[in-house]
Amino acid sequence: MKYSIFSLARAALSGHKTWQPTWRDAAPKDRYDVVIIGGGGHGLATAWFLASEFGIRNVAVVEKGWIGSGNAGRNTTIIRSNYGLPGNTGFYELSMKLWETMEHDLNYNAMVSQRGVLNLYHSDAQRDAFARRGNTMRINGIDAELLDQAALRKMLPFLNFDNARFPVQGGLLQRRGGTARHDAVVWGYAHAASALGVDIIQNCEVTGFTRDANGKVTGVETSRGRIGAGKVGMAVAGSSSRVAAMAGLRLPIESHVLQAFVSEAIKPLIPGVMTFGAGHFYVSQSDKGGLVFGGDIDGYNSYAQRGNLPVMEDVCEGGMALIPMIGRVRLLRQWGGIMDMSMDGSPIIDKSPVDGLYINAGWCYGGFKATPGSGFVFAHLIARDQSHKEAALFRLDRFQRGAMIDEKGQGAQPNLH
Amino acid sequence: MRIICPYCGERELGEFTYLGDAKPQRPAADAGEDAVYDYVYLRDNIAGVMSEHWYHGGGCRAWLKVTRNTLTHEISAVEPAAGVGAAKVGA
Amino acid sequence: MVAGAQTHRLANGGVIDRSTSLSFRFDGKTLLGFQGDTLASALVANGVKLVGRSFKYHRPRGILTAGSEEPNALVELRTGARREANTKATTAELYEGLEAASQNRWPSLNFDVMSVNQLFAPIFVAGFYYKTFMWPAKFWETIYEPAIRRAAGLGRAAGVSDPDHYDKAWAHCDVVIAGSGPTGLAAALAAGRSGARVILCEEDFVLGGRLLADGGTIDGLPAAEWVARTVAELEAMPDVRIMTRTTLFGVYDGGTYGAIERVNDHLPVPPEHQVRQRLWRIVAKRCVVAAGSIERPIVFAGNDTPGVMMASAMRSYINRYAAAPARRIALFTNNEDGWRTAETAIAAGLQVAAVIDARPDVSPAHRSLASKAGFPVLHGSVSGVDGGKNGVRKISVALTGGARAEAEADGLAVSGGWNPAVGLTSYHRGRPKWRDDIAAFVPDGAPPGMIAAGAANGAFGLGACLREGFEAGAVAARDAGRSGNIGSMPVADDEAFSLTPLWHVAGKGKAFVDQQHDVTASDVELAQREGFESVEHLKRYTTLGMATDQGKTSNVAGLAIMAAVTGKSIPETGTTIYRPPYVPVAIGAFAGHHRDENFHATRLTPSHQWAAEQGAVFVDTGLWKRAQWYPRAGEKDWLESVTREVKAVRSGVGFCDVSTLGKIDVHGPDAGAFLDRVYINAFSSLAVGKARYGLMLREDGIVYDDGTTSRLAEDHYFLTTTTAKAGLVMQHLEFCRQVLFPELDVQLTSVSDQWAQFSIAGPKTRDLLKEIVDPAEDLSNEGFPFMGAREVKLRGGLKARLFRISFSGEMAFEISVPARYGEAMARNLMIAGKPFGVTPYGTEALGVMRIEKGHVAGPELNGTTTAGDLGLGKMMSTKKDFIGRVMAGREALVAPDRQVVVGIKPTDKARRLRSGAHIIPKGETPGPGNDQGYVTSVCFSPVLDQWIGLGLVERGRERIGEIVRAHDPLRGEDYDVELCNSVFYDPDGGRQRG
Amino acid sequence: MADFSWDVRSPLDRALVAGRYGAQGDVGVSLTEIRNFDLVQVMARRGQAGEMIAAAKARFGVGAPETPKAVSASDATLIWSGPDQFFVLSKGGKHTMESLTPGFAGSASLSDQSHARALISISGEKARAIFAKLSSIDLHPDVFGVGTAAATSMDHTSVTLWRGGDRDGQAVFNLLVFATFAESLWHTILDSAAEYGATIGHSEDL
Repeated sequence: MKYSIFSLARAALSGHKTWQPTWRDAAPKDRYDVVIIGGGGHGLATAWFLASEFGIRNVAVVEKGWIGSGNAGRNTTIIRSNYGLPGNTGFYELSMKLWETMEHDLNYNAMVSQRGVLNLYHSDAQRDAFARRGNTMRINGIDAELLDQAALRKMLPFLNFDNARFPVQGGLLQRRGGTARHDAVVWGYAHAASALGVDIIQNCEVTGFTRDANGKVTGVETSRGRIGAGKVGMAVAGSSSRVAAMAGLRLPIESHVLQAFVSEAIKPLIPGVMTFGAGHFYVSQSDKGGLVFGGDIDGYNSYAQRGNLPVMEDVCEGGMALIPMIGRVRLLRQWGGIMDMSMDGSPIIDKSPVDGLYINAGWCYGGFKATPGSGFVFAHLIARDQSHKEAALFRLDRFQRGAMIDEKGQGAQPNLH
Repeated sequence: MRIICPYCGERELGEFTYLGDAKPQRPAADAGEDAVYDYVYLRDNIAGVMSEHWYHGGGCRAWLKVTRNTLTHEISAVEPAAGVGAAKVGA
Repeated sequence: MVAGAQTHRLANGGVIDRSTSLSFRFDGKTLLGFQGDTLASALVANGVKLVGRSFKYHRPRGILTAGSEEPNALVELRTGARREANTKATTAELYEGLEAASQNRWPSLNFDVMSVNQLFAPIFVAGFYYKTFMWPAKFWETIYEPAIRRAAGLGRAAGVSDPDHYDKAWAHCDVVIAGSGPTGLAAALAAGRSGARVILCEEDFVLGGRLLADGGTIDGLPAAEWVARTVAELEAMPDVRIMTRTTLFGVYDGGTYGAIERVNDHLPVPPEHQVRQRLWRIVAKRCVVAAGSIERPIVFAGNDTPGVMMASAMRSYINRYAAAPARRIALFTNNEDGWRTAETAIAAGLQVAAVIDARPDVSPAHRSLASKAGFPVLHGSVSGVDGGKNGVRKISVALTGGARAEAEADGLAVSGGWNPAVGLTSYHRGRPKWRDDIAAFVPDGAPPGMIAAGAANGAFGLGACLREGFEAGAVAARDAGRSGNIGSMPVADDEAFSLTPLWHVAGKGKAFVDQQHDVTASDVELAQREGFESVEHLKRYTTLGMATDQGKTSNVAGLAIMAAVTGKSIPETGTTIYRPPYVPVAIGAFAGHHRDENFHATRLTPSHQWAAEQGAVFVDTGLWKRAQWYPRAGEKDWLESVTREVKAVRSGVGFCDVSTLGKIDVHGPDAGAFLDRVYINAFSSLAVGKARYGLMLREDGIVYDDGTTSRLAEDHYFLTTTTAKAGLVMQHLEFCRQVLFPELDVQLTSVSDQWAQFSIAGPKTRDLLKEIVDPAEDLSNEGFPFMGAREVKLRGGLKARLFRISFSGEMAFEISVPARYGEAMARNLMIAGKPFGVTPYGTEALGVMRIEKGHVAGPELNGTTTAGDLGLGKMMSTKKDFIGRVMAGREALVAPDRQVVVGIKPTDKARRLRSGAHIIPKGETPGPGNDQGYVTSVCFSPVLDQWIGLGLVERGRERIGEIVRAHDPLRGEDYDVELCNSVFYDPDGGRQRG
Repeated sequence: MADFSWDVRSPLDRALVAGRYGAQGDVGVSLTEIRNFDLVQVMARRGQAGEMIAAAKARFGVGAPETPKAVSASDATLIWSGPDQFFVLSKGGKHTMESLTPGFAGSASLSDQSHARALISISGEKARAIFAKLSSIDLHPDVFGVGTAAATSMDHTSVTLWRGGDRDGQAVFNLLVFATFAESLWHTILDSAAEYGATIGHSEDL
């Protein structure tokens, strides 16, 4: 049933008894043209693009738990394309454009809200770095504005301008940035992919790969049996190294915990997304009213999916330093997701050295905003066996060649990216 | 998290800095580019017990080898890096 | 209502101080309560039923509970800058002058326009917004979303800076105990007696937990007396600490527990020098969770009507606060425990309208109670509630067997059984396990060192709680290594506990599962219909359990209903992941002292005070405050000041405090060999008494840091780092020393704070130095050549270190004196330099001169550049191994088209160059294909009388003289610039050698 | 020729205001800055830990601390500062770089830290309550007895803390903090002490 206010009204007459499942809960078939491992946003988007753009509909998405149970369901919902380096800039803008049409493409309201993303600066050096980045954006056709303190005082009078250890001096604003309802993105892709015939198989954990005599991947072993595949794509943030290891691969990736927090719901207080430039804190306010915020990763390898107290304190210190009016707002809930941190802070979308296995990994904490773009270019790679031009630099061998895409300039130290 | 520094005793996480997997060894000068690439970039990224380098920079400044489970954060052993005890070599 | 009437205050009883009457305001109305009341109990005592409006439908809501699990009675507490949204009236202590307002309503609680939402309820079902608001696309941000946002949210935050202070503290103990009910007190007794260091945390302001409401007999004493005796015994133990108003909210690795102490929330304003709240990090070897259990509602139509209240909460209001939630009470229970409310009501002289019991049988004792008190026992379920914002009027009952009955009552007590408070035990992703006998989840997979006991562990009888608590306390203390005599265990009888699970009474009308988020039983059914069967999907689709109460009263009912519609069992359906904190905690408390100017520490240079007296403008550089420039009267802007400073240096002499550089003593016989491995260039060959510029790479071949290192003795080097990387380089060098090269005999010590270091620069530097350095010291070019470094004596005998190094390109020295002489040094440099017009200069002038000289700094050492990019590739030794050597040779890092450092100047000399402008070939349209680099550093060069800069430009060094575009769309600028040699000033270096 | 005076200035010169601070009434804590001390870091060379300890014994009559302890000699305190290294804290030029170097030649590397630190002594009934806000380590008397030392952090800044001899029946905690952080940390200490009431002073005596 097409979703609209009219279908809602019609369903209301019958007490909403007429709604069908948002997606079909499929059982595995013997074989698919493509099996995508990972029922998160990236995996489901990949399946949808394979079906809708590349005409490959005999596709399964296998998910070890419930769809969206990984980072798609535990992030801070920010979308933006304010990157500064070749490789990233074009890709994230491709993704941003797909966000802008997603809801109509999927017939699902993912609450894409372009309320702006503002990166604050507190020193001349930071301003210069933002100027460089903002100009890169503009040269790539992406909106960016450099605001000074006077403009910010008008726009966000509640920031700590005058009593701060590191006073806000200005910011880089991308008005088209914003937030989207993370779970709805997952459900929307599942809804639309399922409608095109994609099998979404939950509670189906991949335990190994089947390979032919030449070593080519021919399918996956799962907790629900063997599933044959022409090609296998993995989009398993938080488990990339573990799944790759099943194919004998070691990746330039470490897994780290990133925490996120939400406050109690309050009436509208903070207009868009903003990031503190002198500490680890970024924040937006959800439609429901909670302040959704986060900061730095916990800093050590972890698969524990829970955060530590010092980082929670660090984030709140940043919050109070920037926006001292949130002192009495209460932190309601804390959670942790596992970030697959790559060695240069940028993702890997490439064929793996194992024939038939395609890798989509290393998104660090930037995976959510990439969801539609990642799905599109990964589907392109799988369908055409060739990188999409906007993902051409996300190659696995770039570390061997010395062609890193290191926005932060931290080198092979993932916990610093 | 709290780490029992072999010199200082049990201390709070905030006194330590993390580096990462302690297993990779810096290749010899003539090992070649592939060996160094492997050392610098590739990780086992273990889900389970892992040996790691931590620096007690907020304390005695010793580099430590910490054996820690990345699934539970349980720490089972902490020992000093080789050079910390160098003053006692032969002693 | 007459102020102070307290129409619903009982004549006797209660743990309240009737001699201290407190006046407070709710929605502008002045009311009275007593010391010992919560806001909720005072509202109950005043007969207030309507307290708030619900999240989505704006339905009238009252008070459901008497604790921190409250979903409905949320208020804006206090006013002005101290206004706090969503405060639970059930935990807010009453104080004189308290002001509270209901929230999420307009214009008033009684008449809320937004309650029109109830008319749209047929459409506003779970997830409705995912299916609509998509057309037209641009309406989302402009129309739909703003409307939704305005309607959503609950209370209003203050909107201005929080005026109160917070701090954070650490505590250490053997055993920390969460909860001071019978279980917690018994645990504290056993642990304390065995000699353990104990911290007992109680979120309430009175100790005793459920004993405060339910009483009982322990060791033959009335509960209150036993509590008093026990507390006295605990208080006499020096290592037992009792913390009231303190909630243990989280458990973290290594036995660290988070707790929030509401130090002064019970006062109108914190007393002077005191904090509002304190965040505790409690390090404990063991933890006993004695957090009790939470009574759960039964979902039935109209269950959100003000006046419907948890049965145990009614007992709390009646027994603890002597406040009657209703005068004629009906009770709906599915278990034995609920009956206590009927007993309590009768004992308090209130009427019982009826008891509706879902179980097939009722005990003979209760049957006789009913007949004695003259109320009916109705076997069945509540199917509806008549009433509204003014409270309950009538209860409809569906009797077992199909008949219907009614009961007139102004209050309905509900007991659906008890859920152990499994939060703390589940925060390390342990999943609680289901127990059929009590139809509840109990802790399982608790974090290491944590034991749940008593009601928190599913033991609901008083005797059992004491037993489990005492045992847990003893075990915890023993595990922590304490073995003193624990004495005798407190004893009480166990009450029988029987329950027939009942989650949802099907019927007409909205039946709420999550009252705060307005999630109904039919929303749960709809979620299932649409495939959101996983409990996590259910939670996310309906928002069940995501409100400020974190589903404490709703989660289990929600998943039980889901289990029923899917045909699975409750344990198969499972729970969602439990997330800390156990109660919401103010963000300010997590920040503590670290806000405003105290956000981060501040580092001051040794001459800071002197510079401040000179009127210096300071700039934040990392944690440092550095003098940026020294304005003089009449100068119109910073540029004029900086230009003057630069000119003064270039023509005379100036000095600058450069103490912020990292400084490291490198000692030992292998110090030279060590430096050879960490720098790309050789240091073992450096002569004693000489300095050399060194460049360090990361292991990935990218430049890490640079600085000048001097050899002061055969086995002693003095290494300097950039200001930004000082700590990191020390850490890196220690790693090299301790981990990579343990065979080397080398010792490292940071001496950054030991030395005050000044750069003295300009053609008259030597003249100045001669004034201050002992005349016996030879400062001539021969006696102290360029890159010389040695100790010298100053006039008066003080020893200093002198380095002939130059960042400015002028004849220059850096001089170091022990830091406590730093301020005297600055003053003395002013005195010594007076005849030569000495000028103190700041970081801006320093930066101008380094750009004029083409020296790279932070903007060029940006973590992606190679030695070759910086024009320093030739420094890389080919004769030795060093950190980063191999990776630096990768193809893309030595590619000919890399962006490399080059000088840049606008062709129009009047044009201002700005950092961050991009370099585009002339005549081309800017695009990703021709974005060839950017301007990294700029300054106005007084020497060249124009703006100049450095940039990273593709093949830059091959393109000297080429005119390109500086493209700066952010600032609306686009102009021609010339690529030029990066050394703008004195390219052959004659001045610094002179 | 100009006249130069080489007055020393403590890093707490500006921040320290002698007298009462915070809550009036009982004095919860005394904060005393000790000025103008000599502090030398001694680090054993490779394989020379034993020699270094022997050299310390020869010089001070007590062995260098091998665990986190502070050891009192007649005119100096030896404070553990890390594995195989310690500080020599003294007054009046008795143990300076110059005078210590010959005794440790070959066994240890010496580095002058006299000006790199500020020294603050904290005592009084509420001293532990204040440290609870500053320090993550356990200062319970059973755990942190007289002579115990710790290399630790306060406010994300490295410090050396040790417990000296009791004064008036109260524990005395000595704190070496980095000079350039001293003023900032001092304010943090004052904030922590305000609710208990402090008396503030400085002294030239260890």
